[in-house]
Amino acid sequence: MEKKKLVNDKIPRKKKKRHKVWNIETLITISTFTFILLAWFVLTELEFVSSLIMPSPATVLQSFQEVITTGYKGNSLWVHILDSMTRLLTGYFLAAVLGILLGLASGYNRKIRAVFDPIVEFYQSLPPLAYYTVLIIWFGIGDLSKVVLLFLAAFAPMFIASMSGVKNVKTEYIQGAYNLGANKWQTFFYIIFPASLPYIFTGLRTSMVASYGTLVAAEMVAGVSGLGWMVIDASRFMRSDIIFMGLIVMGIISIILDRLLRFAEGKIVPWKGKD
Amino acid sequence: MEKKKLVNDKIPRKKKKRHKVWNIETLITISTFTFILLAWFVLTELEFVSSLIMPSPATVLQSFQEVITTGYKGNSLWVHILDSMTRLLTGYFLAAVLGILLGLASGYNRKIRAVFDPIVEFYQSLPPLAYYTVLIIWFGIGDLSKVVLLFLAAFAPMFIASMSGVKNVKTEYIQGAYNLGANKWQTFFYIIFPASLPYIFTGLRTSMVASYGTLVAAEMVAGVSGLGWMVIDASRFMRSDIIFMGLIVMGIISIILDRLLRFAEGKIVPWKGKD
Amino acid sequence: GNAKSTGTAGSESASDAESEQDLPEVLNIGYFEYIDDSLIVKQQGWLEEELNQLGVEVNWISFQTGRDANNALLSKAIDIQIGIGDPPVSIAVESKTPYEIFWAGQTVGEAEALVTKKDSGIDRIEDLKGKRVATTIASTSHYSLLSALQLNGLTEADVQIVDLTAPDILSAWQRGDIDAAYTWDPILTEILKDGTRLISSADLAEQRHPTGTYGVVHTEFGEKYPKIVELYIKQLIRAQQLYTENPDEAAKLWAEGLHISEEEAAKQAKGSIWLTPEQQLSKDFLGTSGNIGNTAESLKKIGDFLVDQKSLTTKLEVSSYEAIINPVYLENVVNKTNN
Amino acid sequence: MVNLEVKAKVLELKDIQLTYGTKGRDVLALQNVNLDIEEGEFVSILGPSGCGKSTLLKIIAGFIEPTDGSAQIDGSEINGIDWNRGVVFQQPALYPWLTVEQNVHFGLKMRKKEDKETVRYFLDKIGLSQFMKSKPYELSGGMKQRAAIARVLVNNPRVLLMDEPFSALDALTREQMQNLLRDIWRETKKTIIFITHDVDEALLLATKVIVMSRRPGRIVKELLPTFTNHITAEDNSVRFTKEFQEYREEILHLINSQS
Amino acid sequence: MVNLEVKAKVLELKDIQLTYGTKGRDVLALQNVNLDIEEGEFVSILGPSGCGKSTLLKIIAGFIEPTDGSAQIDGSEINGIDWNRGVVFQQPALYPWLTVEQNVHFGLKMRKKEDKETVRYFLDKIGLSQFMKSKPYELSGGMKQRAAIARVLVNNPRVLLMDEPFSALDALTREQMQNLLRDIWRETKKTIIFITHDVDEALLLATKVIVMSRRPGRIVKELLPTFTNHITAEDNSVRFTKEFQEYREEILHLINSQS
Ligand SMILES: Nc1ncnc2c1ncn2[C@@H]1O[C@H](COP(=O)(O)OP(=O)(O)OP(=O)(O)O)[C@@H](O)[C@H]1O
Ligand SMILES: Nc1ncnc2c1ncn2[C@@H]1O[C@H](COP(=O)(O)OP(=O)(O)OP(=O)(O)O)[C@@H](O)[C@H]1O
Ligand SMILES: [Mg+2]
Ligand SMILES: [Mg+2]
Repeated sequence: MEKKKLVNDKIPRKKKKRHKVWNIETLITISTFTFILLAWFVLTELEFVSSLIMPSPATVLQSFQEVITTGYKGNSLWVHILDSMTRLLTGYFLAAVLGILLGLASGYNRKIRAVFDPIVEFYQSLPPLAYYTVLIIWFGIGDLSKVVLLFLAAFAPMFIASMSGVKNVKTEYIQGAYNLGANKWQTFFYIIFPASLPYIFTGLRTSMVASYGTLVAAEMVAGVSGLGWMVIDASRFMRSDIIFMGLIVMGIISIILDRLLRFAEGKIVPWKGKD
Repeated sequence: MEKKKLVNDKIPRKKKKRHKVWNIETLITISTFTFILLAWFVLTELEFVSSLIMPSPATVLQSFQEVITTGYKGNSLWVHILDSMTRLLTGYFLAAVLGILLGLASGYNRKIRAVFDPIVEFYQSLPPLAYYTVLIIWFGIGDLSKVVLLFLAAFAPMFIASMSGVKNVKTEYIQGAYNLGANKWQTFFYIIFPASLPYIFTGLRTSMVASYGTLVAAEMVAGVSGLGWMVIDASRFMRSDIIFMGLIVMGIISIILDRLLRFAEGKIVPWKGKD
Repeated sequence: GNAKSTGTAGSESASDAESEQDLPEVLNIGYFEYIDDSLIVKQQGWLEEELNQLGVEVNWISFQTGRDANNALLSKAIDIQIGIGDPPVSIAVESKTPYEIFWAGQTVGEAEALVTKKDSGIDRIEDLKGKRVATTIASTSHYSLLSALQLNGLTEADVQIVDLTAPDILSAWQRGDIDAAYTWDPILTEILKDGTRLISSADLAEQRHPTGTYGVVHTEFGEKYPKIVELYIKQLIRAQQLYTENPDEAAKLWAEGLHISEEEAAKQAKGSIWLTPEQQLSKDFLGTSGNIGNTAESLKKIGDFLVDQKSLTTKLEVSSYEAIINPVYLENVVNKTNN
Repeated sequence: MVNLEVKAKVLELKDIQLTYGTKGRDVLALQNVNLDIEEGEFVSILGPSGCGKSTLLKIIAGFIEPTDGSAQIDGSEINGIDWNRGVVFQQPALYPWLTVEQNVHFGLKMRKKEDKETVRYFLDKIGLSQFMKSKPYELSGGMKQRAAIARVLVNNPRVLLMDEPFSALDALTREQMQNLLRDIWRETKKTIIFITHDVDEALLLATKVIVMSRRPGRIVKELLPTFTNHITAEDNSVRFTKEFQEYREEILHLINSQS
Repeated sequence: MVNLEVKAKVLELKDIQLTYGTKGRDVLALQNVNLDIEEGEFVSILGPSGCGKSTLLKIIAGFIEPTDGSAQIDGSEINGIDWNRGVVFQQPALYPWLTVEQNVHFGLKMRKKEDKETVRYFLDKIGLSQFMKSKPYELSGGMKQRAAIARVLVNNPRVLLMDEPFSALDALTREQMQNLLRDIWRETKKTIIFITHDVDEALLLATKVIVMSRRPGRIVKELLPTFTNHITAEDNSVRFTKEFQEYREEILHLINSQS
């Protein structure tokens, strides 16, 4: 069996077998999480750590129920989620579109790169927390400055990934396109863009991470709603149960978003590893 | 000339020409920054914006000189830079090594992926600011928790990029390796790893961004030195000149780090776009 | 706020009659989530009651730090901020942020204190030499800590000051990373469970190092809409009255607003000293429009402190601090009610 | 404009030299290559592996510039890539995100000359009608090669540059492809430059056969066979003539003496 | 163990069927393929483009499992990839991060049989000594193919599986390669399975020629020529014998009648 297993991932197999293999992996994942939960349970129940430092699963579950039914500080959990998602996805979406376009353009054309790459290189290095103050002074304390922050966090990874994508496009693909009569723009849209898709999807995923990671920072200032705000607010009142609950909700949402991206990737880039 | 320009990036040209082209790009980059500086100068000098919102280049230059000669709050600028870099690079380096190894392993082996991918997916979504509190509880207020935070920020993008790298390795490369007698591990080290290098480098770059972006958050807690701390401290006292100075220093350092990574990429992955 | 320009634009020194026609569409008020008069006003919806009649919307925005409030005022995102401590105000004076103090409702009492671990062997402030003391930089506690050290013959350099937010102070405390902390409720109550109080802000106030919180208004807004400011002051006075007359009712409101228990709220409320309008207008605090009181002095003291610390660059004259104290609004309210 | 030749000279290579420079080690791939090609010629290039045939084709296609010498098309220096010099690569580089049909349609679409009819026609001719909707990675080696040929043929460029286009095809398919190409050439009077390793193929198709020397590649012989004019789909008996065999022997000898 | 045949049966394919399934459209690539190969046989597979030759080779190599039927090596089911069944791919997949020498050395290194001597020997035999330090993307098409062949030969596997290995080579180089392969086969008595489109090549090398039908691929004929035994580097005159021509005609006829 040994040798056969080795190549599982890369070689077409019979449907039946594949399905079974998938089940084993699901089992492993489930076991992993069960183990983590159990460790958590044991650590807190046996009071190895104080409940302030780490609340027990039971407490967290309880505050979960509470927040679901009565909400947190005037807003239901769904409102918090919705508010966060609106901000996040607005910033992320804009960053994705702009990051992909400018990244591809910069990968493709040296002159465009000469303008944007150093700027992105420069600003990407500026920690969001450091320039958030400046953003607030410029854009106020409303949703605008939050969205701008999330946008900026998501933009740089998207830009870098798209640019790398272009640089890794096979020379033959580009030569071939020109040779078949495609002009600059057509080559860009019909060849460079699809050929860069594997990189773009990697970018979309890391960029989601970057943007999501800034959510708390964004909602920290002058917030009244949002998951990030909820977690920060809870931390001020030492409600570690709410913190943990918030983190778990954020984790689950992020897994869903990531799965959606990966699903899209599978649909859109079926030739992965085959060119 | 038109058509020839189109393919500049992808086709070997005579050395002389290349060199000249490079100069044009450098010129563009220089112009871009000159333009930004000029805009900044004009905006602040003509008092379109108050000096509080945006300090003038002169003020910033002045505080720069000041901080270089007398330091900031007891430490010279070099100490701040050194402290930040030590923290950053320790976390980053560990994250790079572990992220690459686990990412590659997870891309390669479904079972390993089943364990780590969901965990990474889950934790990556947790904004550093949200779980930093927890890290402080676990690792204290010293450098350890800071390094752990920087590590965690850098790890996820590295992991994702390496995993994508493996998934994009040509099937033929892997089949070929087994076929020549490589075992599981050898295929991993001699084939999967080098073939994933273009992705790994993209990961190294985005991961540097992510880690750098967390520097301020990391140094916000119990800080007495570091660039991030300097910026945060200045922001509390509304010293926008120091904030801007700090941001510029951080930007320059990040450009240097990024250039080093790109230089390494050029040396290590010369076959980019050629396989 | 956006001006609703009805008729001619109001002149700089608008009389009551004129300003009635000239009102903003929205009033943005920044506040901190802790126990004070303003929270009663918010919970009761008094301001909304008054202003909605006039067609003005009220928008409450909570901040975590004085820095954020300062920035918000600077970007004109808020018109009024309530409960901001002296260090941020001193910083704003230095950086010429255009706002004025119109209210000095509370001074910090037992709500902030310096606490050491019970069995750390530290009994007196002098013992702190070489120890790790946590506080939140640029807060009232920070200033109080420095004052306490100075009063006991120590300087900042004699101790290791660790900059932590309140929740992080608790974590560091529990891990034993710090030997002492100067902080506020609710963390203060928490660490007092296994700690001893060395000195509190009430003690320091007695030794002429008071700290307090203020209501400030963006200068432009105050000049344009003095009536709104006065209206707000009236509600704050009403809240003070509610607290003195019916502390249980007030505790209930705070408990609701902060999601804590009523007992907790009642206890924490006792940590601050409330100042009546008359006290505020006295020599010890804001003073009167002709004769600015000691608040200017204590703000200068803090400002100078921060300069010594190299946090700020230049020591300013008292006059600069006097310039941002504007008791006129409060005087107008007091005079009107007295008449 | 100065010289008054009547017959249109499509391509003129003068003293072409090409050096690949990689990390200190320079490889001289082409040296002193001189070549004139007239409108409507069917040129076949033969030569030992690694002698610079593909490199020469890439210069004509405008993919690379010669290090020295001049390459002119219609009297003016070759200047980048142009669809009128359509290239079939040695290793088919089809786009994996497009179906076979879309790959073949690509050129027309780019030039805003959408024409599915023509695409279908050529797909049928190369025997891939059934695999129209397949992705390139679902094709066999020979099928990929045929799709790559169709992609360029559909585009109807003035000059066809083909780098070993039939090397992965079986005898029958190969003959069919040869006939297809010859018919297209006859009908449209295209100029075709065709690299092959099969001497018979070169003689059966070309009106000019060029034999190159071992690296650094130079042109050692130009021959002008006429067999292609006498061949029809039904009758290729010329290949059994003595003349054909003589040509064959000569070329084989030329190539084999390169070692 | 039940049957007591004396001659070692290396490979036994029984009723092999293979269907590629992609998005609803199933492609039946192989149907009812039965084939026995004995130790030391040199098997050549011929058949029209897209008929399933590469697919069959991949099954033998263990890259894919048949959808139905059984593929046995030495009496036990083929189970994944093994270096003892060394494959030369139809499209050379050299590792671009390794030099030519490192590529060729790869197998030995992996099997902890480092032996630069052998590597040099084969590099010399295939004529790439000069390009030892080059990267694969600096090679011409034919040079890549030769490097890919050397990579597998150096590894000295028991069974050699070659998918059109000589298709990009010029006549002379091709003949040299054929001689090299025949010599190796004679000396080491390897079992070789060799896909080609060149009927002459098949007859000049193989002891068993298999002709496959158009897709879905089935085996339509097995022939057992012996010409390879009479050929030396100096003398390949057997190809001009009548018998050779008859074989040739028969096979060509078989392939051509597949349309
Ligand atoms: N990965 C795949 N997915 C779907 N179909 C495939 C795949 N690989 C091959 N096929 C189909 O299987 C059939 C046989 O392909 P195979 O590569 O075995 O042909 P072949 O005989 O090697 O042809 P050639 O001589 O052109 O290389 C073809 O019709 C092809 O379209
Ligand atoms: N990108 C490159 N970098 C460096 N050297 C190269 C490059 N491409 C080709 N060469 C070298 O140039 C020479 C000619 O290569 P070319 O591809 O033109 O040969 P060819 O005649 O097409 O051979 P084949 O028949 O094997 O395809 C070879 O020696 C090769 O090693
Ligand atoms: Mg070639
Ligand atoms: Mg094949």
